[in-house]
Amino acid sequence: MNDTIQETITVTLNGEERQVPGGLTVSDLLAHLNLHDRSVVVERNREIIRRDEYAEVAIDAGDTIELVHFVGGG
Amino acid sequence: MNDTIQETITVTLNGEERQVPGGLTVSDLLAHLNLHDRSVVVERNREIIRRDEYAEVAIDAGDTIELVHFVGGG
Amino acid sequence: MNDTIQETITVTLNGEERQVPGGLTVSDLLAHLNLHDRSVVVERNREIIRRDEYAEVAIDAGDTIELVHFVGGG
Amino acid sequence: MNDTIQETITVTLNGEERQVPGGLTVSDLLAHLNLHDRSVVVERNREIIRRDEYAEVAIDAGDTIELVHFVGGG
Amino acid sequence: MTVTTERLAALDEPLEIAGRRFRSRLILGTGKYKDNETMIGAISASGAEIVTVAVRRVDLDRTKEEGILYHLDRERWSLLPNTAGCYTAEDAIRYAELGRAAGFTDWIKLEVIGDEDTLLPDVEGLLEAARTLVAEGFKVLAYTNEDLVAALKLEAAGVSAVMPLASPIGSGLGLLNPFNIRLIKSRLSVPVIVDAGVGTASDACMTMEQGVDGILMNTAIAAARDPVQMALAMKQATEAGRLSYLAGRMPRREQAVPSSPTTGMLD
Amino acid sequence: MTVTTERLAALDEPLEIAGRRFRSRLILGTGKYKDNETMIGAISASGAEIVTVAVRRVDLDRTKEEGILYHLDRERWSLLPNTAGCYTAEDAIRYAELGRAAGFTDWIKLEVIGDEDTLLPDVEGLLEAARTLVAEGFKVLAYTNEDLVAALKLEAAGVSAVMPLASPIGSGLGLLNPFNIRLIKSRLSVPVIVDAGVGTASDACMTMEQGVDGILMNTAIAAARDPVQMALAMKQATEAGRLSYLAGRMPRREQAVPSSPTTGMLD
Amino acid sequence: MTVTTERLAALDEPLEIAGRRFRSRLILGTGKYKDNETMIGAISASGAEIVTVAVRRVDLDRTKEEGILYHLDRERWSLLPNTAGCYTAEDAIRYAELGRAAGFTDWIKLEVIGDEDTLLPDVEGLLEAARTLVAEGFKVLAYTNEDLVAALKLEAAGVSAVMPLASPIGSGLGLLNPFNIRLIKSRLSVPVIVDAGVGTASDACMTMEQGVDGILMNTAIAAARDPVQMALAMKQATEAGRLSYLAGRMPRREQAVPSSPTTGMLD
Amino acid sequence: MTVTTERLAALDEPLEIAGRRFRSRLILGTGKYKDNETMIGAISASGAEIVTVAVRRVDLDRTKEEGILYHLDRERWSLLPNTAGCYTAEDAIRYAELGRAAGFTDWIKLEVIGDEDTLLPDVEGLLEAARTLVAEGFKVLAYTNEDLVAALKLEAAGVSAVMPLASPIGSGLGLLNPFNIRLIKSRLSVPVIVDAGVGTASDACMTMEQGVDGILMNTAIAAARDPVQMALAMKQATEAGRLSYLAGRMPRREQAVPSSPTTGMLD
Repeated sequence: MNDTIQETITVTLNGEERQVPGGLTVSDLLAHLNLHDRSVVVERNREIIRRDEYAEVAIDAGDTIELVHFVGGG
Repeated sequence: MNDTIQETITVTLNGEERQVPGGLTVSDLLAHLNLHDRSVVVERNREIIRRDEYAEVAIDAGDTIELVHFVGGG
Repeated sequence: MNDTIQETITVTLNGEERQVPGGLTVSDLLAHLNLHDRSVVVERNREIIRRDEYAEVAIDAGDTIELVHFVGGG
Repeated sequence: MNDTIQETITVTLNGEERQVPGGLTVSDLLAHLNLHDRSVVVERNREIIRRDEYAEVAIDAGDTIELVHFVGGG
Repeated sequence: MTVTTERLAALDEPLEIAGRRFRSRLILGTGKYKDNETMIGAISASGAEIVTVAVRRVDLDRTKEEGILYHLDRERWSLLPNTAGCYTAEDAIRYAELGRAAGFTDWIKLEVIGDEDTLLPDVEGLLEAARTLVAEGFKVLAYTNEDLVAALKLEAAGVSAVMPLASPIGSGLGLLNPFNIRLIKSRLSVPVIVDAGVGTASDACMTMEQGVDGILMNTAIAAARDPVQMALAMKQATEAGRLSYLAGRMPRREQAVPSSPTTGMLD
Repeated sequence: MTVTTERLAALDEPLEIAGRRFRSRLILGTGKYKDNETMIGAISASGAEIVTVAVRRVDLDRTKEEGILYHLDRERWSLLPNTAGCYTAEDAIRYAELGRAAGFTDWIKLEVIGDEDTLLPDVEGLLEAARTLVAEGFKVLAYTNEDLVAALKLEAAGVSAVMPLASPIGSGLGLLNPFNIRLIKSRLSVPVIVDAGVGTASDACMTMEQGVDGILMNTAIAAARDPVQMALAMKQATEAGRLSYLAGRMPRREQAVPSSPTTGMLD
Repeated sequence: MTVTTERLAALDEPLEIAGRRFRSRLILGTGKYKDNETMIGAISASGAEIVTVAVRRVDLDRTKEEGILYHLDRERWSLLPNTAGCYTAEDAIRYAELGRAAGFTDWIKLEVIGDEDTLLPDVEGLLEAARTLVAEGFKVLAYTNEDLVAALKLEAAGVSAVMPLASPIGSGLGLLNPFNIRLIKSRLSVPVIVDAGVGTASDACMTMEQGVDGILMNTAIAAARDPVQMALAMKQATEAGRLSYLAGRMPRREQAVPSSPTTGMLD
Repeated sequence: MTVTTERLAALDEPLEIAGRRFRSRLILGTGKYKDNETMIGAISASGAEIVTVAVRRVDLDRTKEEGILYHLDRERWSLLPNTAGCYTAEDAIRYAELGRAAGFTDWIKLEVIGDEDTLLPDVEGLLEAARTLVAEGFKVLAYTNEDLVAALKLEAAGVSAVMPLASPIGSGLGLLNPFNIRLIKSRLSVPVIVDAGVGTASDACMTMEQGVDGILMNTAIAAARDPVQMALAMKQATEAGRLSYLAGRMPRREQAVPSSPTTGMLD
């Protein structure tokens, strides 16, 4: 995440509108949310982002992002 | 039931001590209890009294009398 | 069925090749098969023929005809 | 089993009449039948003979003897 | 009463108990109805020809209250006194004799109960009482366990009918052990009448399909939401089960078999 | 026909399918009878008002042999053609159209079979065919699995009745899954008619006690030792189960409850 | 023997009969095995600590043939003689005394049979024999009907265990009447061991889930295609049923309940 | 883990799904445990080698809360993601892809639910999703109805296992239709694993005795009074049922057969 001043943008994160800094990559976003060390799957605008793309794929204003993981289930 | 004055005697009627006039026959007793027109079976001191004996059999003090009939049952 | 001499044609009747007189209508065919008085449904080349068309619809060589009715069933 | 000459007697052994030497004790009988080394229960004339009596109890003519043991069962 | 019952008469022999013949294979208890009118309505709808009654003390303080005979037309229904509530052979014999002394019948529905919570029979006491009552000339219909050996001994004792339970009295659990009931029926000559436990019409129908001669019930009707309607249902179900037994059911197959022809299909 | 049935008319509303009302809740198949006389006798005894028929080729070599219509009084019984033997939606639609073309009815008992050994339905094909036939104006009575979701989709597709099976066609295994049948009935508005698998009268009685609207059967009657008598048994059992359902059964209790008074016992 | 059994020891108290404690809740019969090697293999695999034996005449013509004791390690298995084949109390008492006289045990599996075809118990004779044998100092384990009242009387008579049947001896019909077995267990203090009728592992498992203290079986193992393997299955099933009873099963629900969260779904 | 399981390895071939082999025939769900410690204890006790997990949103407001992977040792247990909560093929496919993207497995427990109250499967949607996911290279284990035709179509679609239900998810009603389950097993080549509805150990044992390859359960263990103990019971019951199936049960007989010799009786 570069250190120049950034304006915040609005994205839909897990169903809720949230303000996040502009210009983030997926990696940045996970770090920003303290999820960088977690095995989280990222879906951006209904498309799954591969792990090895986290560093390139940018988050844009208006994006719909889903962050999912495994929970107990039958 | 003769009309001379009678003293009452104590009998056990369906499990309860009761005073009844002395010198009664079974027929008298049923009449006395307004049961003469009912098909009631009479047991006196654990012996069943036949209908045709009602007029002769006397009720004595201390007798244990059971008066039973049919009720609804399965 | 007109009375001029006719050559026979071959049709598939209920799955079997059969010779029938040429120039028959459906009505003629049913009569020819002694089925005219029976409530039979006629399918010609996979198309159901309405009763009121029996007199017009002609049977051509090579036709596939199914003649069905109701039988006992569960 | 003493060694003087003995006549045979008839006893009922497990339901069958058998000839056995006279003057036998229960122990003798078991030995005679090659059952001395087996855990067999002896009933004589409907009375169970205790193991420690085998050497004393004599078999008499006409005795009914049952020799039983354990077999497989549910 | 219904045409069906008349047809039944042609299709089935009557039920014969102690030399008397009955058209209905249903025997009804008269207990636990909310009122006498409902009771009479239910008994009528059921087509029953025999009804059971209990022997109890007259209530001396409410002598206006009449016994059940005041309500039951004795021309129409045969009475079957019971020994309900008796826990020993001696008590059961006493109640049986009181019932007979009423002068209507020498039949007795013999119960010797062994346990208050379940009202299950005491086979030992039952056999003792049955032997005595038969010797005294009673026609004994014995309420018993689904116990073949007890049933065989009751028959040997001379009872007029053996009445094994389907499940405990008033439980409505239905026929818990069809195997035992079938077994008992297959081995006895006297009528086998299943007594107690039937809860609904299909229980009655399935019970009759085991081949038994009849059913005795009370609570299933008296405690139904609509007793009169349930009584009619029980009549129908008992007749249906009997007819089905006589008609001979189709064989069960784990393989399906088409009901429509497999030939004559189109190309 | 019987007094009981007349009483039933007072106690129960009629069965309504596709706007038509019927007194009998039993629908009979006409297959597998040893002769037509037995078939007519059985249908008459059953009280059924609707009978199913299959669509098959005329046998051109024995034109003397008449179709079943020669034997069935169409004033008395409504015909319900089926699509038995069809393994695809396309075939089923073809047979349905042929059945309708006979000119008697636009009702169709829709079967789309998925397996030859068990004759179990193909839910996918069934839904496809049902949607098409409803669009073509047929009144569809759909033979289906004891599958709630399929039943809900059939209702949504506009069928006139949903007909889940009790067990495979012709198996006589009875009601294998009462829970599913109860579930389906509880969720649908269109009539639920249990079709196939009933083997004996108690099966029919228990099936009706689940609250369903009717039963369709064939083999249980045709393959009974005495089909006419079994037909009467099935009539009685179906009415009994319906009445029992309406009357409301007693509660089940694991504890016994006496039918005779516990008071008024002697000392 | 298995880790599981060791864990069981921690999870469950031992089975206590007549003051002796056992880890295994399975008692095995020794009859009907095709050979002694199979019998020993099966008993070993089952983990049983008690085995039953019958009392019979020595065959005087084949004295080479040894009794069963020649094969059974008496250090490893406790003997439980039975009175199988006895039809009167008198006979059963005689066989019991012969069994005790063998000098191994004063325990007796008491059978008084009332019917040859079904081998069902004669409750009257059973009670008479039980009372006598208890008075003579025997430890009586009584094979009986699924009859609560008989069970209560046997307990009152002082038997060491009540052993109601699941279904007839050698029938393999399984637990025909779980209700009665549960009932008997709920009312007795002495151990309740289900004897006879278990046919397969799930029968054993379900029987233990009723809360009873143990199971006695013979034919289910001896007549299985592979007796040793079935013996292991029965061991597992008996432990599983016991554990399941102790663990407390989930409540039954006619409504479904998801196993996965209903929240956190995606848009 | 236990000696028994080692013996099992000798007695039974491993369960093979999609080319992988497992010793345990029990698959466990990870939902509804009161805490993670109980969950781990239960899974360990059950001997399961495969556990299911659900795909859900991360809770952004409580990022301390870890996902389940934090608790599950992935060396020890294989993960089987499910599509629980999906009501359309499209949703199920989306969840399946998200599950695969987590990078642990391309296996998916496919659920397409058709009804919220019962969580019963939508066979149409299920087949559509299964065909797509198989084409995408998933190893599909399909939760389905006890519907033979659907099972045959799933196999034809290339699924790795067919998982018919015993009864609705979380109901604990047990194996409602053993006939259908046996039927499905008899006709399929891919493994048949009964999924959902098992409520207690005897349900599991009886289910395995139908010959199926395995059982998937969750609520029966998580909602037991003592989940860890019930997990052990389920392990034992599953092994017992499998062994019993392999050992071959004795024939059922309506006639009794003595376990003790009928010869050698005394006079």
